[in-house]
Amino acid sequence: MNDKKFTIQKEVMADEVIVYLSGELDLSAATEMREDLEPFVNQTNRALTLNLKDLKYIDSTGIGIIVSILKTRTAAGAAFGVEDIPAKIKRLFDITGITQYLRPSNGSAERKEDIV
Amino acid sequence: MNDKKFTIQKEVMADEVIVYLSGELDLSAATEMREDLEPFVNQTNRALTLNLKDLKYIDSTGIGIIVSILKTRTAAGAAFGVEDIPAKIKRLFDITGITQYLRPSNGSAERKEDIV
Amino acid sequence: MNLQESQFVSVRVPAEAEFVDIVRLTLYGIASKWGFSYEEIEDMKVAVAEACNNAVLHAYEGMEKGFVEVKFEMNDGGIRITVKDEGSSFDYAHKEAKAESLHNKDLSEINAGGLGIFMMQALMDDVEVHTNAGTEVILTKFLQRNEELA
Amino acid sequence: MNLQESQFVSVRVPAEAEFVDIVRLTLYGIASKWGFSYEEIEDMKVAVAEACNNAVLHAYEGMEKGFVEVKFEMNDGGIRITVKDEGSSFDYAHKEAKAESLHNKDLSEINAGGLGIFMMQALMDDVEVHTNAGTEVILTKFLQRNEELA
Ligand SMILES: Nc1ncnc2c1ncn2[C@@H]1O[C@H](COP(=O)(O)OP(=O)(O)O)[C@@H](O)[C@H]1O
Ligand SMILES: Nc1ncnc2c1ncn2[C@@H]1O[C@H](COP(=O)(O)OP(=O)(O)O)[C@@H](O)[C@H]1O
Repeated sequence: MNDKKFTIQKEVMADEVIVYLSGELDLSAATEMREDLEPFVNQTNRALTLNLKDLKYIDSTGIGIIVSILKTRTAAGAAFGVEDIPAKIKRLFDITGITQYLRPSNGSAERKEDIV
Repeated sequence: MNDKKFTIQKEVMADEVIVYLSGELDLSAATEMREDLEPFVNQTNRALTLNLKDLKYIDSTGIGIIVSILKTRTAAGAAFGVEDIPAKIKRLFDITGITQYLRPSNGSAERKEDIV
Repeated sequence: MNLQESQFVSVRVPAEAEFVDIVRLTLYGIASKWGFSYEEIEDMKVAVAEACNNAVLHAYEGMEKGFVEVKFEMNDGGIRITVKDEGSSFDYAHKEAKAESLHNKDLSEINAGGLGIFMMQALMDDVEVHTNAGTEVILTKFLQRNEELA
Repeated sequence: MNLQESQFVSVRVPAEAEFVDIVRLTLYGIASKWGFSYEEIEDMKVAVAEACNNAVLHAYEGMEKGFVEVKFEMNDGGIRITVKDEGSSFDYAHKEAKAESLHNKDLSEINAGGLGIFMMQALMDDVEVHTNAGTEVILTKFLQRNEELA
């Protein structure tokens, strides 16, 4: 099976990891994403940020993964945020009600201040 | 049925008509193309040029239409040419053997000299 | 409109995660041909994928993986999409009663699953489920017509 | 490779010109998933469309329009695409003997039709036609593997 329709890129910094998701996050991408992110989800000393700028598709599978990361991070008292959410993905976050729990993480907020 | 997948645009000049085909020229587009071009195919006082720059797909249906235009124009002694043929369309013209009959029309050659 | 009503397109894929995108692609082709907007198509893509995901994940548990068949029918009112598997049945009325969003919930109460049926209902105009032999999910989206055409 | 061999995807559309693009779209999804190159996919698109066009134009002449069903199967060697209609049969051996390109012909000898079977043969690695009940065209394209994978 060729033709990567979903890719994950990571920018690892001293106190933050930014994970760039692009393409289609569907059931066929779920296992890869869970396994790939697990170590970073469990690293509570670094803020974790998901950047969704290039995400083209998500369904309840992907939303479920985000919910589970959110729960793990919250339970561990570790920073977690989601940024650059495209309108069509935001609409699904609103419908499911996950929006209320998502804000850019502290790490990402500082990063932005640094740049501006 | 919405979503135009094939479009025809015409540039009508004193002694030449350039017909720009774009999108997918398949069986579902054949009748429209035949009817739309018929008056120009029959006008022997003007050179007729098909510009294929934006053509994304053709099969034996479209090649058949071009062959039939070619025969009508040749029988009437009227200028006919095909220009800007994308590589993937050219490959099908070569395979079927229609390439040998296709050259930019006189009209189009003069037009190009004018511009350069 | 008799002709239109009897026309349908169907696509059949193995009940495996990597084939669900083929169903989305076919849906895209059909729905744009039939005049749905980009936003409507995106909604339908997710709803149909939720039904396919359920067939992939739940229908053939503990038995040999079968197929998912998706049928697209257009009639005057809209598109009717039937997602069918030949797996084990389940109590839809019970699951539907539990289908809800995460609104008004505390983070500690929510879990990562159980959004599929809710999403189908939120994204389509009508959802019907038959669980006689395997599962048949019937998703309907009405076609919004322009004023001029009405 | 047993699992792979038994896997197939199929799509069924009305035998009408405006549905042939749905078959091309499904082919694109499947063939790119199964590792074919852009050029190979373009060739297959045309070959499959030729078979579908014939079903649309010739199979149901003088009777009620039926369906075209296209089945995609992957095995170790390549992809096997079966295009099937339930229309009237025809003498394939006779038509195949006449299938040829326009090379070495004078313009006055050529006519606008009759290129379909020739194109399928030129664009695929193998073409087989059964005309027992309706027509079944079986198109095969071998998968070119990288050196490293061989
Ligand atoms: N096609 C199906 N075959 C068998 N069981 C199903 C099917 N679709 C749904 N179900 C059952 O309904 C439950 C709820 O489905 P859903 O709301 O999509 O959430 P989730 O799939 O995340 O559990 C599933 O967990 C499963 O038990
Ligand atoms: N599916 C089919 N059902 C019935 N007849 C067919 C079918 N496919 C091909 N034929 C016959 O074979 C002939 C040759 O087909 P082809 O080479 O594709 O050229 P064309 O379609 O332009 O005539 C057709 O004219 C038709 O008589």
